[in-house]
Amino acid sequence: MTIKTVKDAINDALVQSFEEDKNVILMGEDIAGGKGREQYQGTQDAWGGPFGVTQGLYTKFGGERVRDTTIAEAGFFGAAIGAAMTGLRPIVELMYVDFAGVCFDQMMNQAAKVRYMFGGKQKVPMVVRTVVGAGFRAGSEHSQTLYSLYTHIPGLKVVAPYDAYDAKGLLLSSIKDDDPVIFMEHKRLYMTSCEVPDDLKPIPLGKGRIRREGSDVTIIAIQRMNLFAEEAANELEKINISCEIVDPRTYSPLDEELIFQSVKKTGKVIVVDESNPKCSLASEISSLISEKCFSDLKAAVIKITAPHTPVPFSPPMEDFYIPSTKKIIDAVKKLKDV
Amino acid sequence: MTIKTVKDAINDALVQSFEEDKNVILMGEDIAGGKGREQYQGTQDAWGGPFGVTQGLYTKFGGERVRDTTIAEAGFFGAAIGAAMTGLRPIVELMYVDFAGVCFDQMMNQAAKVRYMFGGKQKVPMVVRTVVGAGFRAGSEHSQTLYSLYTHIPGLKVVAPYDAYDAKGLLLSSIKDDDPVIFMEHKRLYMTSCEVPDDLKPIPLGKGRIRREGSDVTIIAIQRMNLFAEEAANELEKINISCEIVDPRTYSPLDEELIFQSVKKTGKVIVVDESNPKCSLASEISSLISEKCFSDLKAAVIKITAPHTPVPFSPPMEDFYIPSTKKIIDAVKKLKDV
Amino acid sequence: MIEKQKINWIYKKIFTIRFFEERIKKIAKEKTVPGYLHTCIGSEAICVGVMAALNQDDWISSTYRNHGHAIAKGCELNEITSEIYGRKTGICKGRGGSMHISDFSKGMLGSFGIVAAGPAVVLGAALQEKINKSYKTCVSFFGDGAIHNGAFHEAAGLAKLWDIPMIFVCENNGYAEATATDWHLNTKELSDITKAYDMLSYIGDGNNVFEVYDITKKAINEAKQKNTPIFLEFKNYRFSGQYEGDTQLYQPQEEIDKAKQNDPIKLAKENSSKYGLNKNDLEKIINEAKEEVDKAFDFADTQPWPQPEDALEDVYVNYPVEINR
Amino acid sequence: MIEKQKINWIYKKIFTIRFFEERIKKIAKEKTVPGYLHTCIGSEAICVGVMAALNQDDWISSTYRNHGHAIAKGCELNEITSEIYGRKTGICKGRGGSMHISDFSKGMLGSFGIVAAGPAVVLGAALQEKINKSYKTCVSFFGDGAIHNGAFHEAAGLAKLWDIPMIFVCENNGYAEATATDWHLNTKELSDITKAYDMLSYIGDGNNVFEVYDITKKAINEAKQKNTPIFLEFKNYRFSGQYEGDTQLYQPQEEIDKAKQNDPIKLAKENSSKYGLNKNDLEKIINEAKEEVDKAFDFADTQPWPQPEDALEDVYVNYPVEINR
Ligand SMILES: Cc1ncc(C[n+]2csc(CCOP(=O)(O)OP(=O)(O)O)c2C)c(N)n1
Ligand SMILES: Cc1ncc(C[n+]2csc(CCOP(=O)(O)OP(=O)(O)O)c2C)c(N)n1
Ligand SMILES: [Mg+2]
Ligand SMILES: [Mg+2]
Repeated sequence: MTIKTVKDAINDALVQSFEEDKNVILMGEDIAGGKGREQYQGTQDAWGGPFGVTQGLYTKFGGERVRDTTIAEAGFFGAAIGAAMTGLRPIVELMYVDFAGVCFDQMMNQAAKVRYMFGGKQKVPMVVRTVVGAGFRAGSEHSQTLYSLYTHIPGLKVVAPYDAYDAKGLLLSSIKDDDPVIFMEHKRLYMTSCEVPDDLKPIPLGKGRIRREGSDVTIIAIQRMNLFAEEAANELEKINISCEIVDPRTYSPLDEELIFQSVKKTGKVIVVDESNPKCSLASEISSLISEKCFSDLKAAVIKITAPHTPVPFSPPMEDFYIPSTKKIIDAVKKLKDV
Repeated sequence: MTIKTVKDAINDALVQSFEEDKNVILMGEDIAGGKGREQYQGTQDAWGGPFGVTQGLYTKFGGERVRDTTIAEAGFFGAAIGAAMTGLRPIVELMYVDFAGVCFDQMMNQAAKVRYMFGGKQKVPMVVRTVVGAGFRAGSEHSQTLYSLYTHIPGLKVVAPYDAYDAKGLLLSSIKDDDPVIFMEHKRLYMTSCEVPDDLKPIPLGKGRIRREGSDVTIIAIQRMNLFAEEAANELEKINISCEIVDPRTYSPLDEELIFQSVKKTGKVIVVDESNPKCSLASEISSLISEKCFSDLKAAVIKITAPHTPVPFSPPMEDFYIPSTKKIIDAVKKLKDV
Repeated sequence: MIEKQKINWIYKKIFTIRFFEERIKKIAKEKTVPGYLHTCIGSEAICVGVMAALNQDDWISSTYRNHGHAIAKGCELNEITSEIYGRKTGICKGRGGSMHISDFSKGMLGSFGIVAAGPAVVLGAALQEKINKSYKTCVSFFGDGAIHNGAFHEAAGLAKLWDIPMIFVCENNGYAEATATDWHLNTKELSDITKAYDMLSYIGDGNNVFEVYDITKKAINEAKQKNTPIFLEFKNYRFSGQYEGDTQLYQPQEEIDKAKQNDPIKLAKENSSKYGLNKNDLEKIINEAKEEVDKAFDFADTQPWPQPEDALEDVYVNYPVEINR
Repeated sequence: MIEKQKINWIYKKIFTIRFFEERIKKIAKEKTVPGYLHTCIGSEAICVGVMAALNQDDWISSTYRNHGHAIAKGCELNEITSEIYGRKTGICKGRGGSMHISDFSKGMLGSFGIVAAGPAVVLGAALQEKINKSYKTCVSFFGDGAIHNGAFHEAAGLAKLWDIPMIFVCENNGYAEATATDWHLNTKELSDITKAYDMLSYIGDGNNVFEVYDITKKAINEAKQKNTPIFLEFKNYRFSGQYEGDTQLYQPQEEIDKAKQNDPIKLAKENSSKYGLNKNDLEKIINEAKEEVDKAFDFADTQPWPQPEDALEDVYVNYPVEINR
């Protein structure tokens, strides 16, 4: 049992997967960093991606398996698909999920559909690791989450861990999984830490997690929103309001049963998602609950999301944009009074 | 007053817009068709896009304004953005919405965000005309709708007419609109027709339409689903069940008020959308109603959507995939009994 | 010298493809075959010439215009036809249709409907071959229209950078939909596009199956020897429209007439004695090809439709939640 | 011969940019400036040399590394600084931040954070200029890393095909993030990439502001005369890291030392007498530049923050529904 940051937990899962299966490879921009073709000199592993998550892999596993790419996402995502189909287990890095648009076709029409439309003979065991989230003062094009774009597409799996434990366990599973998985890492969570057993087993995709048991209100928290949900629950506990926090952890497949159970218990639900609201994951979960737990609901589900705007840069505006602990507390109080 | 097909109504709106405003231009693959650089010979206007919608425009307005492009959607979508910013009103054709992925970045990060992230000094008055929809036996990569991908993105407007009247009126508005608009044409509706006044005024974006008044159940029908909703309503009328059909027509902005009014009246709602279910427009509308009309609802909102699969090719499977009149009838009956 | 067996194989395939496409064109006119059909009349020599240089387990990718590639790569005629008809026994269980005919077990990575999606996928397969040192040949087929697309460029650049010995096969059939190739060309030759990557390229007569075969075979050897991708441009003519039903008004009659003189089937027939086939041999092959095609269509006609609920299968290898809602 | 006024302008701008970037680097170390900062130490000559050949109302696009372009294009220093600080009076009202500094009224179409997004946007502006026969010059700035991206290729191909006289300016500063340019190059020269489009290209010393100016001016004339796009590659060195905070461990010290000998500011100073500036003139310009930069930072420090709810504005020109939910 060791305390690990999310960043290190991900690195651990990568190393372990590389060691366990020689078919695992990694492709992305500057993931080795500072080391190009053999004949040139430079400090190896200077980067490991912009957040240093893959540092050390190049040195350990070499340039054949840890492959710096050009800024050609459509190219290397396509390559990952072909490599996956023919036996490798490629992991590709989309440096920020905001760049989803330059290689969305590869995920939507090839990775997701190859198996289905060619009659089930093929599989595409690839993982896209990508970085999501606001709160970094990174502006409109480096702060999105875009969970729903990928969750909408049949054939893709979508995973978004909150803590280091889940990050490691879910990444191990994602790499072993035979379907294409989008693994979303939140930039504001990389340096957060928790206990992670050294021999942590893979955590199955499609299984959510009750982060806190409670009886009055269910808070369904999407990735980083678990932080605020926890803060809110702590505050609310002081005034004797008991919150249950459900972290779905994987959005496709979604652990509907776990959600329904909690809703049955509390009858009051808040969904917190830092994404834009329309056709969001929050909308999906809210509509699912509203339909399937209609008679259990004592009040309307409340969604707390970002507004329908791009992510603004300036701190006061960005802080306003992101759902806050206060908004959750207010919503819970409102629900409690129903 | 003339009977027009959707296809002709769109062509009319294009011609009218070209005549009214010299800044309107059109770019797309094979939209002129058969006429390349001047020095070559070929039959002009042989194509007008794969559905012949733009036929005649090249002859009328010339190659400077009606511009055949290479298969370079990221390139000419980007160009449309720059042209729009500097004074033109470009219309670009995405031949099938299924190709959204090859130029999604241009829409998501440039067209949608230019105004916001550069401080409100710019506008991007462009229209993307695209073809959506299943039921054409066109397989997994030529049959999607993908309404929700665009609706999710702040900064974009999303329009999807059902009949020729709306097609013309909404396209006129979209071209005059100062924001980027995705105008979605359903391939199975092109040859359907209705009366269209020759002097039809632009129909404002953000205003839905009650296609049928009724009192028992509200059916919110997304684009082609209006057809099945109407068929279902006709059937149900025979057994004295009265359906109200709401066609939102534009998904961003969405006419929430119109929807709420209908829900207030009936208390029972079905949303029909041929898209995949997760994070869909149907989820969005269902969650919106469930939240905002909680106490008006007599039963859970029912969503009728495609399953979470790509669009299959073979007729029996594709017919199963698409929501049907029967499914709507069954759902209404179920609701009526509540 | 090519072995007798390969010559027979080449002739058999080239006729099979032509008959197959003619038959499907006819049926498309007479009764409704569901969906889009993109036939490849005029491409037979490219399909067969390239595939003659490959092994069964080498990898290829194709496009919506894939019937010829599928037949040449060894996919079962019955299954192809059944797929086009949308039947349960189709090569993709009826899920793909004409645009997505593909059989992984025959070395087809897929027939992609998105222009220029294939090259990068093949790049990945070739990367895998390189990493696993198994060195199967990897070929991506695409059209003259695809070279303008960014996805092609990204794949080409990475293939060169990574020293991947894959073969890019561009079928320059004169048209991308209704757009003539030269209306959109910036360079003298289409294959000049490879200069951006300092990539080797060769141009061949796409109507001459033996020339296609020779060039491809040499290119494969050279690519593997030099550890480098190679781009092949084969020139031919798209006698078919973009799809069945296309009026083809944009194709001038003189152009078509001129192209007919180099029809790949005509050339193959003319060359047959040179390759040791006498009239009888040829006739025998032609009849066999015809018969097999006929049988496949008869087969498809009798095949059962899929169950509606079959639509729900094969989305994932493993998905622990109902997808039917 | 360049007019005296332009020479003064060039010197003023080149120093302003350097001082600005040095100041922001310092502040970034001392206290927290919100967000990412990509400074352009080493690019001053390219920014200023190109812009010296443009009119105020000509169009450019830039990237996340835009401070130099913005300053050279005439954006207000106060507003730039305020934006970087996230203040209400920032050039983008605090919505963009350092990566998106841009002022449409100064001819900046935008500073795009997505690599290679700019060229196509500029292509569109240039198309508009062509259609409206107003012929403003259109320039897209991008880096050596961008040439591998499909979006660049699509824009380049269309620009050539459509005879659009836009200028592609590639700043080859030796690195794309941690990747050295030549580690990813397939061709001898980066600008060989244009051979795919048979596009004219010129290579210049990006450290010499007068060479940059000359080449750009000539290129603009040639492009307009011949109705064709032109690609300019200016070679320089990225003294800054990818962003402030980058350890730059991958940049060998010898390389940096060598590059310092060609520092654009050093060269400009050495050349000053040749361009008719004596020591006093130069000092005066330097002092002015310093002062203006200092003032801008002082200004920004005093500026108010935006209101939180300002986040909700300017998403659309017109949206009839509340967006705050
Ligand atoms: C990304 C994308 N854009 C547009 C299309 C529509 N489309 C299908 S085929 C085609 C022309 C392709 O021409 P070419 O590459 O020459 O192939 P050919 O049909 O001649 O074999 C186009 C534009 C598409 N399928 N994918
Ligand atoms: C499509 C896309 N992929 C990746 C990135 C991440 N990224 C930002 S800058 C950069 C390197 C760009 O290098 P270059 O074009 O040489 O510009 P420079 O920073 O040297 O000015 C990368 C990969 C991005 N912004 N957009
Ligand atoms: Mg072609
Ligand atoms: Mg660079």
